[in-house]
Amino acid sequence: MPLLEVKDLEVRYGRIKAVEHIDVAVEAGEVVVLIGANGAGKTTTMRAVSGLLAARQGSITFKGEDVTRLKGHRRVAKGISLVPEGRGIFPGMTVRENLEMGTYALKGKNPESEYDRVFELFPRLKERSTQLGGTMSGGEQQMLAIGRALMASPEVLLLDEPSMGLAPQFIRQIFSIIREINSQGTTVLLVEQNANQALAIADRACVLEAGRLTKTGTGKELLADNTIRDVYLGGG
Amino acid sequence: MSGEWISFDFGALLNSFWATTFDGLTLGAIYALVALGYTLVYGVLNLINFAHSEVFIAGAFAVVFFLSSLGFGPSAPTLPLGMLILDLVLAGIIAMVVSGGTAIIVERVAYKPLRDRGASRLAFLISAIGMSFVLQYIFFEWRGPNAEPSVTMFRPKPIFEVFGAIIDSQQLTIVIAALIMMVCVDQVVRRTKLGRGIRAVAQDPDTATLMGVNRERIIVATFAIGGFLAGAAALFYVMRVPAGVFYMGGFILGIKAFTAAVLGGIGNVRGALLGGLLVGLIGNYGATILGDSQWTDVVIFVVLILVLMIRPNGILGTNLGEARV
Amino acid sequence: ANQGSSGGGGSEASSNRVELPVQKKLEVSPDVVKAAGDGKAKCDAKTTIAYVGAMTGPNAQLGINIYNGSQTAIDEHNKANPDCQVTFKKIDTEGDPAKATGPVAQATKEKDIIGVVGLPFSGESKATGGIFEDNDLVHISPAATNPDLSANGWKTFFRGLGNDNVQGPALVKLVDKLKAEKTCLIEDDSDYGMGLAKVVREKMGDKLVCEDAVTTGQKDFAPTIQKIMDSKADSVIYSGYFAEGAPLDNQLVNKGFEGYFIGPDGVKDTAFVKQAGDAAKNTYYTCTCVPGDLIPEFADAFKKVSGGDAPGTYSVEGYDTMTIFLSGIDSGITDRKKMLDYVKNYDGVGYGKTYKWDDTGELEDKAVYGYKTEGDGIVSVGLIE
Amino acid sequence: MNADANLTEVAPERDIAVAEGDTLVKVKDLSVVFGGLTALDSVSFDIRRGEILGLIGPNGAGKTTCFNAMTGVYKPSQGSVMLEGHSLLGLKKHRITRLGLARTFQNIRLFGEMTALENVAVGLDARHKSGMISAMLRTPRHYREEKQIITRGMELLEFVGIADRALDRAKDLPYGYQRRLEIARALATDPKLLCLDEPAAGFNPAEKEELMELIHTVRDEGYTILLIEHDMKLVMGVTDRIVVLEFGKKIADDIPSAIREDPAVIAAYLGQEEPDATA
Amino acid sequence: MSAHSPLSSAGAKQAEAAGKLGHKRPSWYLRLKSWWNDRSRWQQWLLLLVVVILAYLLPVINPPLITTEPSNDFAISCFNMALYGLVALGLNVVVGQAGLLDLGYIGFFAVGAYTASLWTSPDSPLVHIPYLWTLPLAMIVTVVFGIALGIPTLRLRGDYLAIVTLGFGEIIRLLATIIPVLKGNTGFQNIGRPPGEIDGSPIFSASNGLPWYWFTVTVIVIVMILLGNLERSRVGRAWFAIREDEDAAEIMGVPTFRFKLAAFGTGAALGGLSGALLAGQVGFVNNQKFDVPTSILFLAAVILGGQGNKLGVVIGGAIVAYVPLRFTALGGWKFLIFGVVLVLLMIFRSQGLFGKKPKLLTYTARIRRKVKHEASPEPGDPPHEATASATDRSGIDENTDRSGIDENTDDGDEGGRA
Ligand SMILES: Nc1ncnc2c1ncn2[C@@H]1O[C@H](COP(=O)(O)OP(=O)(O)OP(=O)(O)O)[C@@H](O)[C@H]1O
Ligand SMILES: Nc1ncnc2c1ncn2[C@@H]1O[C@H](COP(=O)(O)OP(=O)(O)OP(=O)(O)O)[C@@H](O)[C@H]1O
Ligand SMILES: [Mg+2]
Ligand SMILES: [Mg+2]
Repeated sequence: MPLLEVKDLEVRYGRIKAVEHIDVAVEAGEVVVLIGANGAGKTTTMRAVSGLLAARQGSITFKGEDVTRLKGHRRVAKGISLVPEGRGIFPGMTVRENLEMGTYALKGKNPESEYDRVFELFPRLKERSTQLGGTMSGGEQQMLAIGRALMASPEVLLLDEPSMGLAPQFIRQIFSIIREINSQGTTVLLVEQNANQALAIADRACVLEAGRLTKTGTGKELLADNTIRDVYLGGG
Repeated sequence: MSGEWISFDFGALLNSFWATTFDGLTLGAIYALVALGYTLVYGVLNLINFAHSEVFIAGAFAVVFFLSSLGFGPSAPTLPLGMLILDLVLAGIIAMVVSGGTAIIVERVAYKPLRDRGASRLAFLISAIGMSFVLQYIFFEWRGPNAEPSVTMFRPKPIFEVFGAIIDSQQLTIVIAALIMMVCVDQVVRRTKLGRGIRAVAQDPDTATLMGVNRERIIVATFAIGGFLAGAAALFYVMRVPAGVFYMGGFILGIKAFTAAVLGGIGNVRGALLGGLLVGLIGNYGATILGDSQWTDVVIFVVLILVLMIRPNGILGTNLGEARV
Repeated sequence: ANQGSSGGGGSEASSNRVELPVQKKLEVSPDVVKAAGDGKAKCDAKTTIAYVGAMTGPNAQLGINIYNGSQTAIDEHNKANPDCQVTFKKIDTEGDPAKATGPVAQATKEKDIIGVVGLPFSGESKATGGIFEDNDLVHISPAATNPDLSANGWKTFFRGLGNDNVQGPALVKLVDKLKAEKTCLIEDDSDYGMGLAKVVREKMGDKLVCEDAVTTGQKDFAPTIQKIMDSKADSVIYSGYFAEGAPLDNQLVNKGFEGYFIGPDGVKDTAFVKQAGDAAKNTYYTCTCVPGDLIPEFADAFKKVSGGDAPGTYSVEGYDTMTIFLSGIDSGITDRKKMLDYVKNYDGVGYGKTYKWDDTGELEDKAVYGYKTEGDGIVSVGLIE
Repeated sequence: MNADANLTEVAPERDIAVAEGDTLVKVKDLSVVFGGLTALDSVSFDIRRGEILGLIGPNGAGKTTCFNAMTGVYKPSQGSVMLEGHSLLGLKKHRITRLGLARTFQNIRLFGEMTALENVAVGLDARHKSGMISAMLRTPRHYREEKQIITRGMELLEFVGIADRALDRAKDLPYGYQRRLEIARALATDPKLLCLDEPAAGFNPAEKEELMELIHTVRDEGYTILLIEHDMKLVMGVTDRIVVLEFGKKIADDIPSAIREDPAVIAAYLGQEEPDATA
Repeated sequence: MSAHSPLSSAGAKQAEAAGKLGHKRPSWYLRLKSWWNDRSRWQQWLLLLVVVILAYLLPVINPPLITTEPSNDFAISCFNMALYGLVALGLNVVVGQAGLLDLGYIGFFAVGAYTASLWTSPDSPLVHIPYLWTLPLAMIVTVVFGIALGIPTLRLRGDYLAIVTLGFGEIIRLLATIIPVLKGNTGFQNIGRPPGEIDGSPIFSASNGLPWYWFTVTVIVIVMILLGNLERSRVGRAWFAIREDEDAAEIMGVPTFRFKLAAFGTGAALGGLSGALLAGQVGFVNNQKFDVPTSILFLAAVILGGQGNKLGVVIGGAIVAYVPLRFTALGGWKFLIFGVVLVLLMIFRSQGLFGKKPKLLTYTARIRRKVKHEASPEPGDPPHEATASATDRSGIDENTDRSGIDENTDDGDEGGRA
């Protein structure tokens, strides 16, 4: 049984249908990648899975439990954590307080070791631990957002374009971090425009087009797919 | 008044400086408690809870009803101190419950449905104003235009003298109790999980949800805390201003409290405290220097404008808007 | 007038306070004109007298006192005169000058209305006096006290009570009677309060040791109280309404003030006593109104209309002014012009005073009564002048 | 000003005091300090008229800060920014825009409730003169300007390729369209220098390709461009010259091919080239 | 507030509501709108003319049920409604168009009323001028006040501005009490009126609401035309942009401060004009009623009508004035009911009754033609086309409704000159 399963999902904004008939299954320990052009509905799907948007139709199950009607904050407590598009940094909190928010759902404890782990991954955050989140540079905010999600040690980590706005060197680092946390047992659902690198680490991948799922396969399969190459991999 | 309509008499202030100061602080403590309610709700929802003044006056009505049902009346009762304190604490608790309840009702009726529909900020403001009207005129229809008969809890007794000014038992009770409450709230917001939740929801409601913050519960809790503080303020208000409980009583005090919150930097808990005390002081000083109580509000608003010109986000407020482009 | 003997000499200590004795009885003149008339009146059933003034809003209580008084008169009249059933119409202004023109224009437009009881407040009277004038509709205000009102040259304006120029000196006289030496004058921001204060200030002379002004709606008076206490005054004249007067008196006494608190008719309301609580014990009042509760037959009839409430401030005036119109109708008047003439030339005794007007519409009888707090009520201490 | 016949109006005749290839903007010793942090440390570079200058550097190097200091959002603690020899320091933001410096935002900041065309109109208005009276009484100038908005506004939208959604609310547009609209709106102000802050963020490679073309076309129209971007393929493919920042300091300033080989830049920013698949 | 709401048990229904509700029209509105759009130009003009004539005739027709009599003279009530409409129109410039929250608009209204009083009432020591001159004078004076308030405070954002304006309104009211020449509660009597007599009695009298009403409606029509012109111009666009994102507007070359000041001044001028009109009609001005609750009522009028829509806010103003006049007998209940209505309205129609986005370009018809003409995809178009826009996928096409570009010229401001 998949750890996280999305079945026949449909989400609307008002009367506008953003996605429909989305089926994604993520097995425990996998890295699954969603790719698709702008406006294809990737973010919408992620937000629906994490409970920020309501499913109009379809179901979302996590560890066999139907969470479709569960509120967002309850899903976090169950172990689903999203790094949102646009980062979602609390602008008026310091870097450290932002990280601390990552542990909000954890009952009581506030493990120093988690901070160490994050600071080790992102030394810049340690340097700036008292700077206000809102004044960090674009890339720094992205680090903070990922670091914050890691603080919660989620079972499934949803990442919405984590490489956006990062310097090339850093993008590579992010992908190795993703692999690392995955190898430590965290399941990852990833949305990426950087399809080359994403597909390289993906166990499986799905292609979204205009709100519908058009292709699924292993990372390798899609990497080799010609049409995919043309559009998402930049012919490279 | 006759003659010159404006004249400055600093001598008058010097003569009674300390007495004016202590009194301003007492009044300011009440403003600060109410201002906290504005600031907390503003902090979490970014909106002026216009109905907060009615939340406050609801508590004041509760205090009056409860105390008069206990037999408190126009003259100070002759109760043993312990009994008196017990009665007052009970009255305070009831006021807090009533105000807190009213606050939650306001939230559920006037804000929650709008939030669910993603209404604009102005819509919230108008809805709050509507709710404020509703509550005011419920009180009006129920109790009429006149203030409630006064209940006297105790006659203020001089306790000690500072710089020639007498500080009485009433002032002392109000200031100490109010300060304790404000410190508690400050600590709650700064140190507890609830406080972190409040700040998170304030800054980014969606991301707060992603952190596992139950936004609805945080909002209700914030309104409730604001309500509790307003209830406490109501007890002190009735203590100090016995014939001040009537349907518009909240509105009049509410504007000052709100001014206090803005002066201190709305959204900032310590700012509300500072702003409250300042508004109390400024009003008293201004009225004394200018010779008429009629100047009180003019002076308060002029100072507000001047302060905001120098610090556009209030004394302790920070500006996040321009942080990044 | 029945005055009490003065007590001891000291002024500050409450034990030495002068207590003016309570007036127990009000002599009602045998000639008093009552609404019932002779019972043989005949008139058109459409004949209407209107009350125009506050019925709702924050100032409604005064209006209610008045139109209940008028209603008492109408009921009495219509019961006694089966062939003359006068219609009584109530039109609400909320006591607000900006809102009053609509209702008044409406009243003047309805031709059946040949006389108006109202308007109670000076502001709205100022705003609308011209409309009455343009339409030859006579109106008798049972409560507006601003002296300027009669200086407009309006021929249709009459006042059923003494104006501030009458009450102001009475306040000063009351201070004298109470043997107070140092007085603080506190005024509010109303036309009424400021007008009265002006008169008091002129008459008071050296006794005036401090002054302050407060605003409508104010409930906390710390700076004012500080000022009064600093001045060591033994009496305070509060020139305004009870809504601010009550908390002021209460806070004053809480701060240890032991002198008199003296207010005009705007303060004289049982609500003042309730709100000021024990503090109200120090309070004396002046009023150009007649103590209606000392007239048992009126008080009883009034209670039937009001649902049990005793006559309040200006209830008697409401009755008396209505009675004047009713007697005019009974005498066969059917139009406005004649009614205007009738009122202009009227000379009759009412429950409390004689109604006869000078050219400007001011009453010639300038009776002012003194009152004081007793228990949780207000009782008359008799005529002051 | 340029050859392309049917798009002549996109880059209208403007008086630019400097000739092609000469220094249009001079950034000299620019420093910005936040509290104790020196986000920009004595950075100097020139932008020549007609070129596409890339501004790259690791995250937090100070690129956006440099933009902000140039466009008047932040007050530099030291240094100067000269446009055509005139200092921009201390000028109000809208003045700087009118003088010829336009920008897009790292996080899209469109007027969401306005249509795409209206968004562009706001940009065009920067060059318009009609005020209250003229608008209220509808003077000929008002009509002239309004007509211009329609023709030129539509041309700009067409130019960036989103004319088909000209009448849709900006916030309803797909992400890519919004990015393009930002460029159109900035172009509408008739900039002498167009500053683009990570215009390709969130684009997939195919979309980046198109954007690259667009940037080229904009330049060919006669605009000068300053570009911040992390996508090396795009930067290398489109820029004429690149300035590299690290920790607020300039560490390199050269043509792309030289930058690619610069060891300091590789260490600070690019990292070791390696095949993606094995990352 | 974020447009998204977190998930609740309401589930799908809520998602439906999220974000877009403000722009969902009830079907009557849609139907009316499309019906209107289907009329030809001259039909629209004719209909507008009929509506305007009906508006003028309203007090003469004095429709039963709608009338405020016998409590209030209907013509005077109509004048009050029109006056509130004018006030709302002015406040709408500040709040609805430029997005500046002004809780002290009553202050300008008061300044206007006092200007008229000071220069016409015999109670004032100043030189007296004919009443009609006080109207432009009141506008000038209030603009000066507006600018004097605006210069130091317009740097403030959102609610800080709101409280400062509220303070300003209160200061004006209190100074009217304190400064002796303003005569506090005593007030000014016999304020001037426009000239003209019939049979020896003045046309414009306090008791005759009709001429006042016609006069005010005429003012409203003129103001609406002028404001409509402003709206579809650089100024209107600048205001809207400021409301949307002030920083971005500034960086796009909009001198935001100047335009905010312009909005403030325009609003102030109209507030002053309304105040002077009130002073003239009542003939008496004192310090009452220039209070915060009335100021808030003004704001409620704007939101109720639908900020941004000129005709809408005028109707909003009229409703706010009408309800208490019609239901005088209800006493305090009418405010209670009013409060309930406000809350319900914000819940179910937070854009107000007639909320819509204003049109910001002058040549509305021309653009549509142009866009239609050019929308045909070209060969070189990017593949965005393929990813399909949100609206393309949606079942119902709301685009035309939202675009803000319609053929009609609702206020009749264009055709006359174009
Ligand atoms: N709040 C909203 N209101 C209305 N429509 C929306 C909203 N958010 C997104 N959409 C529309 O829903 C569709 C899917 O958007 P979504 O953000 O999920 O795309 P995406 O695949 O994440 O694109 P990107 O690569 O740009 O992040 C788009 O057409 C978008 O215009
Ligand atoms: N208002 C501020 N207060 C404090 N520090 C700031 C402020 N603004 C920027 N900084 C810091 O200055 C540095 C430079 O930021 P800047 O935004 O210019 O980086 P950048 O080069 O644009 O990076 P990115 O590529 O990540 O967007 C960063 O370390 C950032 O944290
Ligand atoms: Mg996305
Ligand atoms: Mg940046």
